[in-house]
Amino acid sequence: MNDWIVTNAPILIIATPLFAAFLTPLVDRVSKRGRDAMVFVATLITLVIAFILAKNVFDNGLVVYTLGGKSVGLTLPSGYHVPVRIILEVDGMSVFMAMISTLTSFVGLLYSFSYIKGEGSGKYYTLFLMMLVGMLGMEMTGDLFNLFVFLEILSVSSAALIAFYARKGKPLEASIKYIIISSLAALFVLFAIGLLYGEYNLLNMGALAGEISSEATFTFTTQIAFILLFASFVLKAGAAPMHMWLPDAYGEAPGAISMVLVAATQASLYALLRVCFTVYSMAIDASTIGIILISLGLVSIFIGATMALIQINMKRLIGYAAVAEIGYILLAIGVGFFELAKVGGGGVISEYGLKALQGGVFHIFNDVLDIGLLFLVAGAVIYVTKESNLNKLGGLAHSMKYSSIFFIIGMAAVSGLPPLNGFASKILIYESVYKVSPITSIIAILASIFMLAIFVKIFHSVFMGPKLSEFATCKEAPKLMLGSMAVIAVIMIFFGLFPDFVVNNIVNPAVNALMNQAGYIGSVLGGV
Amino acid sequence: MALETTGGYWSPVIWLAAFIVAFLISYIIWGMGEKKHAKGEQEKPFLSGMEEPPKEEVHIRAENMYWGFTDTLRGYYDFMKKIHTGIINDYVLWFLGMATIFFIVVILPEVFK
Amino acid sequence: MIYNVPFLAVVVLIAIGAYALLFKRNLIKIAIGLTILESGVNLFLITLGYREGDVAPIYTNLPSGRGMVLPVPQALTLTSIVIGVAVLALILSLIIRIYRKYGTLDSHEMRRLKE
Amino acid sequence: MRKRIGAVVFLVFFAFLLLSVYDLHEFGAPPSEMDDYIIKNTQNETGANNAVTAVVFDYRGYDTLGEATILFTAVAGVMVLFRKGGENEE
Amino acid sequence: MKSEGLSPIVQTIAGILFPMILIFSFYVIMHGHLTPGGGFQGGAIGASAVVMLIVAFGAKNIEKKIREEKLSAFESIGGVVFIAVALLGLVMASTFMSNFLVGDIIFGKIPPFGSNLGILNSGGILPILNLAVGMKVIGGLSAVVLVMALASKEEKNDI
Repeated sequence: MNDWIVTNAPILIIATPLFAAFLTPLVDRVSKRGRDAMVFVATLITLVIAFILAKNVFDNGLVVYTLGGKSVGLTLPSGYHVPVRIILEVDGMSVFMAMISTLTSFVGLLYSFSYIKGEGSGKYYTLFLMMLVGMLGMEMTGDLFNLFVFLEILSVSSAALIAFYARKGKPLEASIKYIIISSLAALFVLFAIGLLYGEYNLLNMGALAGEISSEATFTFTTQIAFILLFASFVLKAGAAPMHMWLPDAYGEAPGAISMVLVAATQASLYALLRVCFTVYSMAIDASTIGIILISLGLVSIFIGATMALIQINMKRLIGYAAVAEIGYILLAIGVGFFELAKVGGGGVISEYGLKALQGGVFHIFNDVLDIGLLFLVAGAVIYVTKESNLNKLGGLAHSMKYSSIFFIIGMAAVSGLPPLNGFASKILIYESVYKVSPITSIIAILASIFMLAIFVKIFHSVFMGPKLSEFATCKEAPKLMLGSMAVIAVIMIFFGLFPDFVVNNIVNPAVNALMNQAGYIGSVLGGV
Repeated sequence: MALETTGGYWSPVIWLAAFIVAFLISYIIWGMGEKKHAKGEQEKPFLSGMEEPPKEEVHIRAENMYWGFTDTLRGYYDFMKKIHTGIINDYVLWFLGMATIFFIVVILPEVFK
Repeated sequence: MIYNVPFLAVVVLIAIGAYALLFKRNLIKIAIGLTILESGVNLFLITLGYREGDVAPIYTNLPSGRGMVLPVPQALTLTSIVIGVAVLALILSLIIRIYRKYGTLDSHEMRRLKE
Repeated sequence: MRKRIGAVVFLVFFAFLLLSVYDLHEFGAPPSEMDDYIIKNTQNETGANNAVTAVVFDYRGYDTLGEATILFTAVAGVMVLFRKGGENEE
Repeated sequence: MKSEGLSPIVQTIAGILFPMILIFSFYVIMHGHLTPGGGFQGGAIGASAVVMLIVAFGAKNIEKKIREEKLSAFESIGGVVFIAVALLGLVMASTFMSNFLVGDIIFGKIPPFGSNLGILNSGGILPILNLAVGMKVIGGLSAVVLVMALASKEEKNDI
């Protein structure tokens, strides 16, 4: 039984929430409590499977799963040289992202139980599970077209959830902007997949990488396809100057969804990394791509931090801060890619290039946790006061003591104050970026200080000051909300106090998986 | 117990120890201060003899918090507000524009090589 | 290559859709543009699988001596069409709700969220 | 101003796309390693005469699951948008 | 009643055509593994039958007969069947989604290689999945159209 679960974990992790999502409307007709229990159990099982899978992958390396094949490991049909069926390929990076997705979804679900009330809650949980399915599907798959399908699942469910409070009007606007932009990006992804298919008659990422990395079959069309994929995923990851949809969407989504959306954005970032590092790797002009990533990161940090300063809507402000955080990740990844390009495919990457990649990948997790916690607190404030305008809020620390403590933790982490997790990843990024370009590093540090100023602004205007008469009756947020915030806060403090443990055990396998293109190809095509 | 970075290492435990030491020192210094503190008149602000307005009115609202900063950078912020139009067509234009820039930067050198 | 005219037609179709997304202000027209773009991509997938002189990949009553076109692009197109329908349904219902809330379909007036 | 930038971007972008498809394989003669296997083995592996259905539900059945999911998601989304009540939420 | 829907002629013909279209849709679904068509195509045909009724009789009247929640539940059942069959592949054979019915009694015949007339009793899990997807598409598309039609009726008193 145990072996069976370990072997089939790559598909069970997707099938469980999917099955629960299909069952939700049926159970919802019978009993609301039963539905809540089922959704909770399904998400919990998914979380557990994610950790089982992670342990398996960290111990035994890359795991493949051939869907519908005669056996799980039979990636190529017997006696044939190209993969035909859809293959799930789970490496260190995939499980790293899967842990992020399942964890945030689990916490977000706990939060939603007390946040979402009234009509439509059944559909809410269906869509919520679909978001989880979309993220996990993107992260587990080894097939490009499959990636597109799950990208669309993620987009559609996110768009529907952003517009959940449709009566307010603004969520509708955010939602339609989000869905148009993301389906446009997804269509260009599909076009690029078509180009690759027409060129190589392959859809599997490992097999494609094998074809692309040989000089003879690398063509002009392949390059165009790369740019289309790159631009689309950068857009979906929310890098400036294509970030405009992101504050809209984050700002108007219901409480927990904002946090899960951060993880969803990181899933697109994962797709970007997969395309850059695994599918194309050194076939394209990697140093140029590295410089593009660095400049995108820099612009994102700058625009995100400065624009956040003038916002007066609380969640929109945090959304701009999220843009800046994405910038840090792109900056670090860009430096890593740039360094990787110097040594080509085979050589050993320089020390600081490796550290930059570690910092970037570690920061993906930290970004979700930090920004997620802030969104949860902001959601609780909105839940209690029904107000998100910073000019009207004030003095809530009198009634919401715990929430304000969680906000301080999140604020300190997101602006990189020691000893929290944000500092651990940011110092890796600063120091390694400094080796490549000192001025970039200094701008990044300054922007981090800027972020502290921004969040002091929120803290001052929401929690500080005298108790206002309009919020006199406000109480502390419900216990379940505080509990879910506490879960995130505890993880953040753990990551902050033991960064070496996290980097060695979770981040390093992910970074190694990113750089190990040959292993990824070999797992599909068999011992290259 | 230490995270290796490019230039050295980062250890939260050492940091915490240093923090506690610094906290203790500052606590001792604080403890050496004036013990007697008269409550009452001393706490009220002196506003040239005017009445002190109620606290609700003194609370600085979010919009005014970094007024000096944003006013100095007004040119930059006006430009930023101008490009953040909120029109969906412009979002599409940014996407296609950036994709075109990527095309030009990455592919044109290859074409003319 | 003159043989690649169908591919060029695909790009033209995509360009028409992108034109609507870029320059049309009416939300319905934007949705139509997205649909045209999607049709272009679907057409692209279908044309990728075409082999000259071959028939549909079905063995039932297959004319003897004829080859088959590639089946995978057809399957991909099917998937992509259904995805398109789903997205379009969502976009149209959003547009209905927006029209009711904002009283306009003009994308230049739908900008309560900016800066 | 906006229109001019838009026109330039539009033209350059689609010039690149045109170049890419121009460079693609000749129309009517695609490479077909993967598909040839499917055409040859559809009948004995899946027992279906229709190769497209075999691809849709067997070889790439997982995609179809995703696609059914997306339809389901969209229906749920439309129903959320038009749900009754919800006047006094948030 | 009079204000909703089209003229009695249209309503009568729609009533006659409705079962025919459903049968045709069922045919397309069940022959998906033999002839062009399949779950999606047949499902779309079936959904169009429901849409025809909605157009002919008006959304309000249809809603009295079938609530959209029922259609949505129908769709859910389709999805559950699909994923259950896929999971059965995991239990009965080796992997998720594997075609474990080939060579079995139900739908298990393997047709002779090359051109043939087609055997309905072939295809393994394909016909079952076709049916599941057909249910999903009929339920889903008609639910969407019904909800949107109802919503556009409500418009006047909601602005």
